[in-house]
Amino acid sequence: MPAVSVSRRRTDAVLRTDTGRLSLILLFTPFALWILLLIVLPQIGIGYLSLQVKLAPRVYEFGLANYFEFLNEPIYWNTLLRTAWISVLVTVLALLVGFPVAYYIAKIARKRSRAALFLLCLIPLWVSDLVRAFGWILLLRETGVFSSLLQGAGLIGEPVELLYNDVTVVMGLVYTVVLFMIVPLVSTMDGMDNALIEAGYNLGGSRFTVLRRIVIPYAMPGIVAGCIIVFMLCAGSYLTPVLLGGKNSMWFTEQIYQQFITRYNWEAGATFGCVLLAFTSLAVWLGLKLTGQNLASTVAKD
Amino acid sequence: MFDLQCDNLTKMFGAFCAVNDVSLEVPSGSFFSILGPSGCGKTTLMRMIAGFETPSGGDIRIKGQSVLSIGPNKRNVKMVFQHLALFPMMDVGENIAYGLRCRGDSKSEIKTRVAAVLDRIGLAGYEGKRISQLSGGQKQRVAIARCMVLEPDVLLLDEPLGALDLKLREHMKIELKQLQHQFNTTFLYITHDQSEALVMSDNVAVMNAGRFEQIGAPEDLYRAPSSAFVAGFVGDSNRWSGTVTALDRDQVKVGLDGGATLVAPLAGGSSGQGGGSSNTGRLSVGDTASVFVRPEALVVTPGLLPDAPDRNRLQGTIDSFLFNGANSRVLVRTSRGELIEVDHRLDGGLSRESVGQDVTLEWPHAGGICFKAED
Amino acid sequence: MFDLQCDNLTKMFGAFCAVNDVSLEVPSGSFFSILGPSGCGKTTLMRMIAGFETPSGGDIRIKGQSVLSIGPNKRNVKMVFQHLALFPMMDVGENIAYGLRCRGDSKSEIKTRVAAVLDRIGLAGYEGKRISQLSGGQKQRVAIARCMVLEPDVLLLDEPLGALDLKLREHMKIELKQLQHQFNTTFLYITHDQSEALVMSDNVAVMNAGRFEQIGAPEDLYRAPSSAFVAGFVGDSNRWSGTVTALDRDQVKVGLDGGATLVAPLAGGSSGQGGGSSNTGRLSVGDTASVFVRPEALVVTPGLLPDAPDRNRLQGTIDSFLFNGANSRVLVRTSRGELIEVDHRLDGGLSRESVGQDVTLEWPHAGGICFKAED
Amino acid sequence: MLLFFLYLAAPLIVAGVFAFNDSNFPALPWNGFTLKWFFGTESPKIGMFHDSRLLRGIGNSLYIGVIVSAMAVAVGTCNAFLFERKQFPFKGFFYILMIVPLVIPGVILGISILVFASMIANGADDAIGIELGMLRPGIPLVILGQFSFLTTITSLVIAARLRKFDTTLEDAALNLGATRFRVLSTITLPFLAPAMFSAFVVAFLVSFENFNTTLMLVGPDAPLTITMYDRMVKVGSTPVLNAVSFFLMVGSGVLALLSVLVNRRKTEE
Amino acid sequence: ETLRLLTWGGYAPDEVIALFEKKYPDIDVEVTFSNNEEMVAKLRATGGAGFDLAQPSVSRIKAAQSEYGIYKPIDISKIDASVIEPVLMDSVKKYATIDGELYSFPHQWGTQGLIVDVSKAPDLKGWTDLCDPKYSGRVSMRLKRGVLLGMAFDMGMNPFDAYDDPAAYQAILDKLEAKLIDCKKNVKAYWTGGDMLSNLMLSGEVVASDAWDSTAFKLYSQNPNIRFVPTRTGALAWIDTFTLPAKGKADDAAYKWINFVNQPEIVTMISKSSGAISAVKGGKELMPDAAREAVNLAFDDAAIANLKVMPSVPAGLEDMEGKVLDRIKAASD
Ligand SMILES: Nc1ncnc2c1ncn2[C@@H]1O[C@H](COP(=O)(O)OP(=O)(O)OP(=O)(O)O)[C@@H](O)[C@H]1O
Ligand SMILES: Nc1ncnc2c1ncn2[C@@H]1O[C@H](COP(=O)(O)OP(=O)(O)OP(=O)(O)O)[C@@H](O)[C@H]1O
Ligand SMILES: [Mg+2]
Ligand SMILES: [Mg+2]
Repeated sequence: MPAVSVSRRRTDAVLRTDTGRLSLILLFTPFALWILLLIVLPQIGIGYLSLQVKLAPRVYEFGLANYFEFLNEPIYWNTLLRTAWISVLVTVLALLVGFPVAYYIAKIARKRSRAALFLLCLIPLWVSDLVRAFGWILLLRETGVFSSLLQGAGLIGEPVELLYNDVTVVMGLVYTVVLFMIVPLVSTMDGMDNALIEAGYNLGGSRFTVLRRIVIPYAMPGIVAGCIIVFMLCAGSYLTPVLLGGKNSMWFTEQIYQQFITRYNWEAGATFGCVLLAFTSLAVWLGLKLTGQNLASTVAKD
Repeated sequence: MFDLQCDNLTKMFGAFCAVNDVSLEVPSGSFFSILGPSGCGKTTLMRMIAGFETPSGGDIRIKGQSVLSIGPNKRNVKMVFQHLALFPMMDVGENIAYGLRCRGDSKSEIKTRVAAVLDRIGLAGYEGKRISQLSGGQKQRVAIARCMVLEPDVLLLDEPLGALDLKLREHMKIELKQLQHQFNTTFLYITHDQSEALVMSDNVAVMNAGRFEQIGAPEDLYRAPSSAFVAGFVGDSNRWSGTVTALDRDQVKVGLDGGATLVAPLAGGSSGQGGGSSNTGRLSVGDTASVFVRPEALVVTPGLLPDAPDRNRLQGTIDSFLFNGANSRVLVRTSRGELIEVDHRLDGGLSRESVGQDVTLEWPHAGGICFKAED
Repeated sequence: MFDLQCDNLTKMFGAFCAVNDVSLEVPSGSFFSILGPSGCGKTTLMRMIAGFETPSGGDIRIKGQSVLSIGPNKRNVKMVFQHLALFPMMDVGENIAYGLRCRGDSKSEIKTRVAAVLDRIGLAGYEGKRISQLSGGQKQRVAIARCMVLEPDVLLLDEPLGALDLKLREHMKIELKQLQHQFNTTFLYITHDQSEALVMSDNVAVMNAGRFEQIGAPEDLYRAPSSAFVAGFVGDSNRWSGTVTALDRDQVKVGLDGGATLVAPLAGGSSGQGGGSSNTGRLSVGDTASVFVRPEALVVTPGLLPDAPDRNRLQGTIDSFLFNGANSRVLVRTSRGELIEVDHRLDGGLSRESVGQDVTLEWPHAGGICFKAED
Repeated sequence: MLLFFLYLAAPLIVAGVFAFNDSNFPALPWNGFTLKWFFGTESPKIGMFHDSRLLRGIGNSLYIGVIVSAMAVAVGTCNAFLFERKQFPFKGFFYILMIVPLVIPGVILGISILVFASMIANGADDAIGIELGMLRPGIPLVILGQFSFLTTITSLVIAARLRKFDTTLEDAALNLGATRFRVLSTITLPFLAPAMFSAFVVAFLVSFENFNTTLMLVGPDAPLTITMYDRMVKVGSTPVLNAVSFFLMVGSGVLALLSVLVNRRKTEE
Repeated sequence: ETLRLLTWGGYAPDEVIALFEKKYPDIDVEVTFSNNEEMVAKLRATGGAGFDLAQPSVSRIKAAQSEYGIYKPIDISKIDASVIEPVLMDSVKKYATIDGELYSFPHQWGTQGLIVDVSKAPDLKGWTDLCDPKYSGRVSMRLKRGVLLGMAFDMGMNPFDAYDDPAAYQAILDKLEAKLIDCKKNVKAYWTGGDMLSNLMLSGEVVASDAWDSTAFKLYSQNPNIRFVPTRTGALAWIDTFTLPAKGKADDAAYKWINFVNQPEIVTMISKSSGAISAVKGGKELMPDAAREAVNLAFDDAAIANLKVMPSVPAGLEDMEGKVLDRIKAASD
């Protein structure tokens, strides 16, 4: 009798873990297919392509020459640095703009209006990058709305060109990415108990102290998540810098696009892609290390 | 000398009056509680005192000085929040040092002060612990220490025990009272748990719907509630409603539906001395009135006894026993179907076997109290 | 006839033993509680009975049949979860009908059954209400109705009152007991609140660290705890530790540090009859032992009385009063600095003015109980 | 705040307003109000509702958006269950892998998929002579490309909701006699429904306006953004583009509003 | 059956498609707009699949075909070649014959030169004039091969001669790089799309730019002051052709399309929307009136004689040019 019950229990246990394993496999398969076929292998693919060196038409050799080429050509890495530097600048600006807005939405606005404000913040998301850039062009060009308004108001005598320079690019980028800063910020700060802030004041903290010692440290995961996303979006953006950029503006993705499309140089394009990926990963990793956060806990927070 | 005074304090949220013309005075070094049901305005009152809300009317004075124009970070009242609001990103030491840093104390001074206060709350050497590593009771103490290290004039506590579990809550009640003795600071304590308020306080204000119903020592509230609300809210009570059939000085005769008649002193009579708004008014014959009687004032006698002139008597049967150690109760079902709770002394003559037995409930006239029914 | 039996049930989580060799028998129609501190394994035990966890050893029988090989959705035990787990996306009627639908009852039958059970819990006509529109107590009742409509052999309740507020909890205690009477179903109730367990149950098992310490009727646990843990956990107790100086049949003499000597009966003697694992063993002279005395067994007499042969006496001064209506306590500080809680009857002779006064605590030898100290 | 919202809205308002400018160029001066850019039938003022190419672009975008969102929600739901409910080795590592697509620049995603697909297609062509048209630039590839990063978004959204799910609800349903499948279909999925819906909406919006990834993968059937880009850069823009923008703004505004309403109703419960 | 056309914006106007579909009800026409580079890139990505008819310039046939094998030979017998202007046909034959097989067929031609608002810059006649400080901040260019070639001719060099000698070509490029970087301060913005150029010119923000003549002719109809200037060294001429992608599936439909668009009335429609001149005999006369006027205004006989037809670009040059262009763009002014 005990033997029977023991063996029955064992089969029961096996059954249970078997169904558990089956469901695990069923759930894991789509994930694995997705990650493997659409992310990992393609990345390896361009990694491989970037190592193909073209010797003559239809003759290739395996090697690092594409990377040397990249290193030897200051334009390329200058473009990369420039892209990185503007991306950082945009990230910082987006944080500066986004933080007060997020704070307002999460902490100051009343419960009722919060959803509406949040929705308003999402306005730019409603239309594509293209339309937004298009709007900026109409707004900022020398004969555009803004310039005309200023003239009409008598503030300036001559039409001014507000388009086609780096400031425009930065502003346009901030515009496109700021809400990706706001969303994680709002969601972390939403989880913050108002009592923490009040306690900060109650114990004698000034506005600044409360902000620096309580609000910011608390919002850190959100800040980091926002910064990562924003930085990546900037570094990977194409339309805004191309459409709003001035005559000096080179953007790394534009460079990649050109290698692929105008120069038919897939090998170089793939190399650039790898470099950009490595570079941005490095930047993100550095950011995480510096702030002591990790990817899973920040980006996936909400 | 009063550490804290509120004069006719009022707070409106739009048309809704959350705190309505409240006045209180808290003597130095005393433990003052505000007791009231959820949503009655306790937190709003406390937030006004701390400076997070601006009163719509009235004045708040700390050590005699009006503080209405002083910002929340400048007032020398510190607050222990309901969920404590310890800063999760700082360790215990930093939490306690926070206020000192804001004040601009020197590093070495902060260090000694933090160590001293931790010692005092029995957590010496805990500076480096993270908040999440503390138990509920320890967090509680850190939250108090964080305020006390700043030597406030008044410490405000907003239901600080609400989040703790039962046994710990019992324990912390006594500990809080002792901490107050130790620091000798004025405590203003908010709770909706009457036993907390009664056990710890020197004075209790019972609040209802934005108003103070009564302010007094715990014993006074319990023995001489000045309103039906206080009688029902503070301590357990059995309650009967009926019609006034006769008035004799402060004694009221109330006729119940079933025909029985109860006699009870009118609240606010010679013994009542609550300072709040007594809404009993004057009773007259024919009014509806409620009689409250505490379970411990009732005596259960086996058998059906006839009415007696010097005491109230009601007949019923024993419905069940609620055994709870020293707090055991007998439930008696009266002939009119009500369930009456009676204190059951362990040494009493009733036992489980008595269920269903006919009994008579009796209590002296003075054992109850009568209020005009609100309508 | 037993509706539920557990035989030597054990549950290991890795190397950690959450439930350790637990046996219990619940007679049909009775109210059985498991009382224990947080984390002692109560929920784990209940989840095994419901079928959500597989026991590591032992057997579970419902109406005499082992159910180990039956899935959780096939066992006829229903469970009321700690936070009720009402389905928020369904209304009251759908919640109650859920189990009936799973069973495949016909539409019309479901309708009548739902209406009937709602009527029984006093919520007739509530079918269409959303869960969020219900009050705490109403949710409670719906959760019970949802199970009862399936006519389970046993209803499991996992701290169902934990989420309610104080006043409501008091009220629901009585209501739950009455619902059990009404449905006449076997209830297995989990709680860490001793007053809930004592008030409602026919039998209580006290659980600690995965084991049952004692099983018995509430009065038995209170009057004759079989272990120091039970004595400390069920009801309030004062506790002294000392060394056994003499043994006389079931009477033990314990010498305290300060020099005083207490006499108390040894637990598990003639009166003790708990079924759990009594860990007192046999005491011998020189062992360390603890004496437990309930606050209501103590009497405070003014003045310093000499030792007496027929009773225990300790000298001290009155430290403070904890006023709490009928549950008021006097704290007496003994010469050795301990704080002793004594029941303070309202009609006793002591008052606030007595603080600081010298008093003597006394209680009959039989008023305490002695356990071998665990080490 | 007001300034900020003005900043947010300005380019959109301008883009919208010029849709009503009676001029061949989307620029000042203002030549008067017209609806021709919506309904016009005569060249050069062909309104968007009569511009077959734009309409086809919208159609393609809708088609791609619906398919891709449905796929992403389906796989996202699986992922949510996988990471919230299951224990398996290297879970942390796989979790990071799941998030990674979010931090790969869209252009690179597009390129890598293009390259990889061409490699396979060329390989298949060379080896066995089968032309795998699916792997050539075109709608299937655009769908795959967008799917690759949208799935991360939907997974995160749905997982967040699943994390809030009280598993005792499932226990309770089981306890009441439901089978596992029934529990899933009557308790868990209804609970997840609002999140799945918002994930769908978000995925749809992002897909609809995606440019970077799509640019690399697009074939003859271009979605709207690419059509508009071509129009702008290669043909020359007319206010018809503003009209489309205006139309999109209204459309996605309505969609966003709808999703908020659905969520609000759900959270109110 | 579907005819998937990979072509330039304006080469397949909707009205023409409608007419074609009316004539051949069983053929659906799908159009993808593109440009030279993208056409090659797309076809490369697909290995020559995905489209049935492409329209790269004749200069983009040889290198792309030898490198990637993306086209298939054209069967000239299926086309009525007699309607084509023989000069153009010969050019195409010259540049697009590989291993004896002809790979493309002429369709439209045009030139690249300068577009000038003559009311504001009446004396701007050559590429190097764009660098005249007089027009500082008032000119634009497209940073592509065209401006390199034009500048080279204007600076007295012949880049076409150096096509087969990378070293010599590099030398030319180095000089061009210096010149264009120096010229950069004059440039308001490098235009990237026809739309951007039109807006710049029409709004008057820019008074001159390099451009395709077709754009200029279109703008002329908006503002008669905006004229095409073939430049003193001669406009660069290009010929857009029809080619069959290697894996195209609807060759018959493609031939039908080619023959269809060479009908005179269709030629006019296409010229109207593209602004370019058809390769059929008398293509200029078939231009819509306004454009014909602009063409006649721009080209006198000398200008036509002075045309520089762009030859096939050898593999590898693209890279060299690309880097120079990148450097110019990256340089600060
Ligand atoms: N900012 C506010 N705006 C509008 N009404 C408010 C606001 N704050 C509080 N109230 C209302 O004022 C009343 C009193 O709230 P308060 O928080 O003071 O109650 P409380 O006594 O502290 O209750 P609890 O015991 O539940 O904490 C409530 O009805 C509440 O809804
Ligand atoms: N799945 C599990 N894996 C590992 N340990 C577990 C698991 N479930 C419970 N435990 C452990 O078993 C012990 C008993 O848990 P259980 O939930 O039964 O306690 P409990 O008595 O119900 O406590 P409470 O009153 O707090 O609900 C705890 O120490 C807990 O940490
Ligand atoms: Mg409150
Ligand atoms: Mg539990």
